[in-house]
Amino acid sequence: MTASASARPAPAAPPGVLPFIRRYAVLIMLAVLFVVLSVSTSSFLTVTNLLNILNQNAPLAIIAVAGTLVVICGGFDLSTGAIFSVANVVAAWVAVNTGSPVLGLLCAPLVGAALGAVNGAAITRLRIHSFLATLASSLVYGGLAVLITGGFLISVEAPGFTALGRGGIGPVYYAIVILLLFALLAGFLLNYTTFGRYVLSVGGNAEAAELSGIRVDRVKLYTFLFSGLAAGVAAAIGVSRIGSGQPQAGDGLQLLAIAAVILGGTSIYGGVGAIWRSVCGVYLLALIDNGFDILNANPFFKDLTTGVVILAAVALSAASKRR
Amino acid sequence: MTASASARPAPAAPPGVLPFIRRYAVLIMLAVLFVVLSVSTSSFLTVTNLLNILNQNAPLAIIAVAGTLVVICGGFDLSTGAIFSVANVVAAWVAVNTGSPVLGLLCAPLVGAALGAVNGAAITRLRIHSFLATLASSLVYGGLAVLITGGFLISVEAPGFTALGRGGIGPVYYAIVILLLFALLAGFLLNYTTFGRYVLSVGGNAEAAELSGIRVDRVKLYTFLFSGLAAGVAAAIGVSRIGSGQPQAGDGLQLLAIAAVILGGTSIYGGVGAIWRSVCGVYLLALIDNGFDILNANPFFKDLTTGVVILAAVALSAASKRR
Amino acid sequence: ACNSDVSQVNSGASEAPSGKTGPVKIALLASSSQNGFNKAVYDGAVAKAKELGDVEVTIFDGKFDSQTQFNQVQNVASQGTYDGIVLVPNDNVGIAAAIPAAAQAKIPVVTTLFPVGPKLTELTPQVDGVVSTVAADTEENSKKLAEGVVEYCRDKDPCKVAILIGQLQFPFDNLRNKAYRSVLDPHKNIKVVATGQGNYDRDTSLKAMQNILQANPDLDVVLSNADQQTIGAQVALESAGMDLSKMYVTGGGGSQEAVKQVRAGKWAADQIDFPNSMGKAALEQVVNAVRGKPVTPVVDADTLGPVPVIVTKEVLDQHPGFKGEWAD
Amino acid sequence: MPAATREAVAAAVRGLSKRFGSTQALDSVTLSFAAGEVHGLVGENGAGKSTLGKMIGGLYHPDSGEIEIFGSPVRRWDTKRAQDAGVVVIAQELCLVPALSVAQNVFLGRERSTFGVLHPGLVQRYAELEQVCGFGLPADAPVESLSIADQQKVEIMRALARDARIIVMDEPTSSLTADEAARLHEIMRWLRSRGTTVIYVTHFLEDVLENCDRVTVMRDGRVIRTSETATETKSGLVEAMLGEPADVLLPERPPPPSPEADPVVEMREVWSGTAVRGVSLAVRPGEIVGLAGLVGSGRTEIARALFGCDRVDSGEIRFCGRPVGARSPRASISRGMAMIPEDRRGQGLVLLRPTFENVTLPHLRGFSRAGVLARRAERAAVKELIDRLGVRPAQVDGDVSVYSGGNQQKVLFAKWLLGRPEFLILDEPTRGVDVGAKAKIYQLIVDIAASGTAVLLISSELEEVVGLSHRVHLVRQGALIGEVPADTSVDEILQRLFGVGEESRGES
Ligand SMILES: Nc1ncnc2c1ncn2[C@@H]1O[C@H](COP(=O)(O)OP(=O)(O)OP(=O)(O)O)[C@@H](O)[C@H]1O
Ligand SMILES: Nc1ncnc2c1ncn2[C@@H]1O[C@H](COP(=O)(O)OP(=O)(O)OP(=O)(O)O)[C@@H](O)[C@H]1O
Ligand SMILES: O[C@@H]1[C@@H](O)[C@H](O)OC[C@H]1O
Ligand SMILES: [Mg+2]
Ligand SMILES: [Mg+2]
Repeated sequence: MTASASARPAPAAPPGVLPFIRRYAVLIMLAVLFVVLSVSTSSFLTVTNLLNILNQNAPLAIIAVAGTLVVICGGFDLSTGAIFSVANVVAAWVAVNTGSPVLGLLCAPLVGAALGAVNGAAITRLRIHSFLATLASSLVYGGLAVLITGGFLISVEAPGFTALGRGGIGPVYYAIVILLLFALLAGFLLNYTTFGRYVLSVGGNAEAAELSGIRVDRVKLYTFLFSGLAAGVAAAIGVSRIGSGQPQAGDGLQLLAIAAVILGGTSIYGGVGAIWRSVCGVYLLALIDNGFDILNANPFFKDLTTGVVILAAVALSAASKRR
Repeated sequence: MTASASARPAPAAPPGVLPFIRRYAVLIMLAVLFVVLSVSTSSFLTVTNLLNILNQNAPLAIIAVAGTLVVICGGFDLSTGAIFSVANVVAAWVAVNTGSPVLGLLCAPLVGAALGAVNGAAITRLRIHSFLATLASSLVYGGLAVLITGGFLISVEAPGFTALGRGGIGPVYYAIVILLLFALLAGFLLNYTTFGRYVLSVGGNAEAAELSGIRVDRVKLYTFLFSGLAAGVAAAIGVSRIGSGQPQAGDGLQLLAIAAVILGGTSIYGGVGAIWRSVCGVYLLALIDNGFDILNANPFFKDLTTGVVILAAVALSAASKRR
Repeated sequence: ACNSDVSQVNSGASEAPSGKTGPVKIALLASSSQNGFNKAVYDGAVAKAKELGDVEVTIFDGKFDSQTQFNQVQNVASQGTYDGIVLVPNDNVGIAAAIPAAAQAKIPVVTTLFPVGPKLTELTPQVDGVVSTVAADTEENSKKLAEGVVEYCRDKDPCKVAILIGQLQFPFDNLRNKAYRSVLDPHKNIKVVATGQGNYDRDTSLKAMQNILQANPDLDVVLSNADQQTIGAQVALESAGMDLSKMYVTGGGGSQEAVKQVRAGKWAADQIDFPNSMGKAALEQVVNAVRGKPVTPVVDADTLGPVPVIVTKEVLDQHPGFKGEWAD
Repeated sequence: MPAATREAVAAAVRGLSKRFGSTQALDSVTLSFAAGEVHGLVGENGAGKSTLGKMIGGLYHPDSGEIEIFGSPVRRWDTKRAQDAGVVVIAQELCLVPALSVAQNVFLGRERSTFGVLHPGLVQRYAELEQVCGFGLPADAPVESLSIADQQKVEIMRALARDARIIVMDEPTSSLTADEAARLHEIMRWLRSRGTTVIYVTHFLEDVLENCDRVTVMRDGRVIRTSETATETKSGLVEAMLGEPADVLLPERPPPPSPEADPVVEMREVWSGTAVRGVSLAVRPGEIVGLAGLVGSGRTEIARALFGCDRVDSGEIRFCGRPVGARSPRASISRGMAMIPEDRRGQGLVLLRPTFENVTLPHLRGFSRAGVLARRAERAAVKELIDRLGVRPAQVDGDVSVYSGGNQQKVLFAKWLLGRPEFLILDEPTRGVDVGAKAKIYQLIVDIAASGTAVLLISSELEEVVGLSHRVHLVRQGALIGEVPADTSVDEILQRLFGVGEESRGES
């Protein structure tokens, strides 16, 4: 019976350089890019620039953080961009029509969570794949956002409306603080709560989770709700920053967020992943953007470079992955 | 499109109405929409309009047809839009610089196939998931397209360049003929050749396929090559139709194509699916577009309607799926 | 409010001790770098920079995304590398929120094509930091374009019009559409039978026009706000066997192709933009602001070129040398 | 049903029916399970045992009929409610969360928490449970790194962790070795002593007779009879299962190959990864060579190295006297090798594809010209083969995903018999297969060898290995520790496998 106890140490991080590289590929790429930019130009490594990068991408990072839970749970949320759009126009509309900026901004997360819950309900009730379900719902939500505004944008003049997006605690923008809280919350949920355990198990093997008495549908629904909530929070920051709600505000965010999650190294098949990975993914993409801007590089090469960096990161993380 | 594919959809087909609905959901939705449009307006059910619809969406359908093989094989090609862009600017460039429209148009499929092969090689050599690999390569290819044109559009004056896109056999556009041939070819490949069988089995269980002596990597590579080829063929039609190559010509095509494939009912997990399904998926979306234009309906509602129709089709195909 | 803004701008400019004397670096924030119109703005700016000497222009890719551009303004403002900004805004309202950062860093901003701020039709700088607007009155010009349609339709009843608009969710397209309708709708004989979204894209417009023709084979007018769209529509119209010279087809933008088509009598009219000249004018203003020289708060873009804002074949015949300032 | 009325009834089903497409999996089943009994459930593959178990556990919903748990009828039954009511199922197909650790899997859904925040001390809790089970699995190893057998133990522990009052164990011993199965039986007795009801589905009739209080025989979705095991015999059970008397003896081995015949396949001092350490063996035409070892001893890895799935670090593999060059499953197949892997569903079958596609997959070149399939020939060949092997249902385009285990296994045999291999590796060929099918598979193996094919047989059922093989290699920790002749007693083999004394190297 002793012989049977031998566990195979396979994916559990055997020592060595390659496994380390494989595991921390996204972090390594981030560090490399950071160093390269720091030595290339003196404009990069300044407090303002770094705070700007963090701040500018905080809404995207917030969405990616929540999206990580969705992906780990085996899903895909293609509607976060559209939810962002709806939430930001609703926030602006409410702020304008009630005159209360606080009420307006509070509406965004609520609307986001509600639309996320609708996604979750559709996916679990109708038993349809989240990829297609959220693709469809993103069209519906996007349409809603346009209808709410009639195609125009809603400018908010109410004083204080922009405090959330533009203000901060000392030099640190609120957006960064919110992202930090959000990432900590999600990380805590994933690693220290039953909910997180269930997310991991539903994504890892939904049938096994079901067999263990876990309400698979409910867990999935919550991940989509959380993702919608995140999009709503991001929208609150975004709309407050810009000072106006517009129906196409969230266009394309969903793909960036998913790209960042997967670039970070969270498995597209679900079951494994980490919050910090997605945050790294977001800021890896952000550094490329920022680098192009401050290095005065030809923007024609930006997409190409981004593609190559992604490939490099992924290839690194797959380095010598042998059967 | 009728004969093109009779691959078994989802496992077994027990008799009864529900299974029938489930199995032919996309066809049923297509028929319903067709009837609704026919009775709503006399402009719909005319030979010209139907030919127009077929013609307009033929490039997308060609991409979706090949994409079906990729999805069945367990992959995802997010780069077809970018390949379309590269192929269409190369075709225009070659036509302008050699003065030969034929040579230009021939280049498009070749470039497409080559870029598709690069995708396939990257995915199989680097062992990275096709979702991320093609996301990255689409950025690279998109960047290439911009570099080739310098961001400008390349107008082709050469006489005859537009024949492929605008001409036809009698009233039937070449694009429709090409789509038909392409769908028949793909259906034939899938159902009547060893290659098709390998695609199905690799998508169904790559490990079992490998243990059965199938060169899994090669099969995957070929599906991506085929997908690239299709994007190139579509680009040849597109560039000829418009008479000019532009670097953003393919933007967004990849998502539409994948949406159509999955909307058609091909499993996102691979292993099952059919060509005709994807063609139906494309034309289901196309009918909505056409309907809005000829009914002069408020375009604000188009996305919303599209989303609802997708949801309905998918919900139908999942109808009462319960153990 | 406008007046006080202007005075602020002027005082701001004069406050700058005497202006910068050394080399000047300008950031040109294009709405997209991969777009012919923006390229023309850039080329114009570069040409002007050469002319002035000691000025360098860098283009930024706004990816047709308001958030991206917002970030770029912030980045430029915080880096201290650039002395001035020329903007082709994606989102004229939202971007206003980023401008104060530039103002704080004493980086003057010149906007082109569209004004910056909540009011779409107010060209006088609305936001602290914007020193000059190089643009035209979109609403006015759209009305002018539509008036040509009214003229053409005078003896036709019904006169069937299809509008091809970019995307109705873009504020300026919405403004254009409303302007068109405000001119067309009072005329009983004019029937707007279709409104298609062309998305500034040939292929999309080709599809939309084919579909529209299906329901309305006897179309008289295609009122399009963008040349790219009209080119696509033209393919559909011609392959449906329609004679454009008998119809009234418009474009917008003043591209080389548009000018050619109007000269050929295929398109009846085009609303002209002068992106290259706009780039030149914008660069001139921004360099003036940097150097501490007087700045013109509003440069009417319609006056920058040799032709009036709405051109027809007759108008162009009087300007045989005019080719259009951009290629798509 | 005297027993059921005498004691408290833990679970009862009445008129339970379930249909899958055209298959009537359960046909009006009425049955009750007494509190604190170990109740055997036997029947052919496809008899409906798992379906019944899954329904009791809330995984399937009945078409009609009702389920009663501790006297109250259940409505809106699902796994969560079932577990809350104390009903747990160990499913037949391994079903664990790969990336989670052993302990996390064991307590999945039963985590201790305050407001959803997990308590520490999972390892402590695990250690307590491990005291009872004695399986010796490390708490924090990810489950995906465990062998199938070890994963099965995790499944068992998971059920025990739920303090269930009714446990359905669906073939829990199918990949355990005899001693591990014995350990599980001990656990069952301990459970019974605590008043837990165990519903024990298995194809090992001896185990039923030894460990169950009562046994129910099922056939074609119906209950044939329920009786006290004391009154049953193995042959009586077999007859009830199959509906006819049947021979459950091992078939006659084919004659041994002549000793001077050249081996078809040979391994010389092969090392591969950490699991195969200096293995040398040879198999001659018509010979059945067995590999006996404890679970995790490396038998599967030896087979994989041989078949070209895993890299060989050193040593030599020879086929028909010549060293083989390129090694891959594909190359092996083209040389005339074949392997039926231990994980039927994971590595053997493409479940989404119909029977004939699975069977012809490796041989498509023979059924095509210029890449175009000759579908008629293909179907005809498959038809002939599945008829010969008795695959049920005998449809060339049957849906293998819902076939019973035995029939899935037959499809895999068909897949390789179609190619007439010169060398066939069988890794656990009868796992989860019913007695009737088992007998047929034994006969198949013997026939294959008799036709001149060399066979390497791996099985955790030692009776099977010693009863069918001409020679048996003993495997321990990746090395061959000796060779024993046919019909060596199981006890002796076990002694040697566990033996601590130095063994002489197995020569071959
Ligand atoms: N999900 C399903 N879909 C379709 N048919 C099914 C499904 N599950 C089981 N069946 C069919 O129902 C019948 C009973 O299957 P079940 O798994 O209960 O048999 P079993 O007695 O457990 O067999 P085994 O001993 O092989 O495990 C079989 O014919 C099987 O093919
Ligand atoms: N992927 C792997 N990574 C590391 N070690 C492994 C791996 N696979 C197997 N091993 C090791 O190889 C040894 C043999 O495992 P294997 O599964 O071949 O045993 P077996 O005798 O076939 O038993 P089983 O009945 O489980 O099939 C085990 O000790 C295991 O630790
Ligand atoms: O190309 C476009 C032009 O046609 C339109 O009129 O204004 C915006 C430009 O980007
Ligand atoms: Mg079973
Ligand atoms: Mg094994």
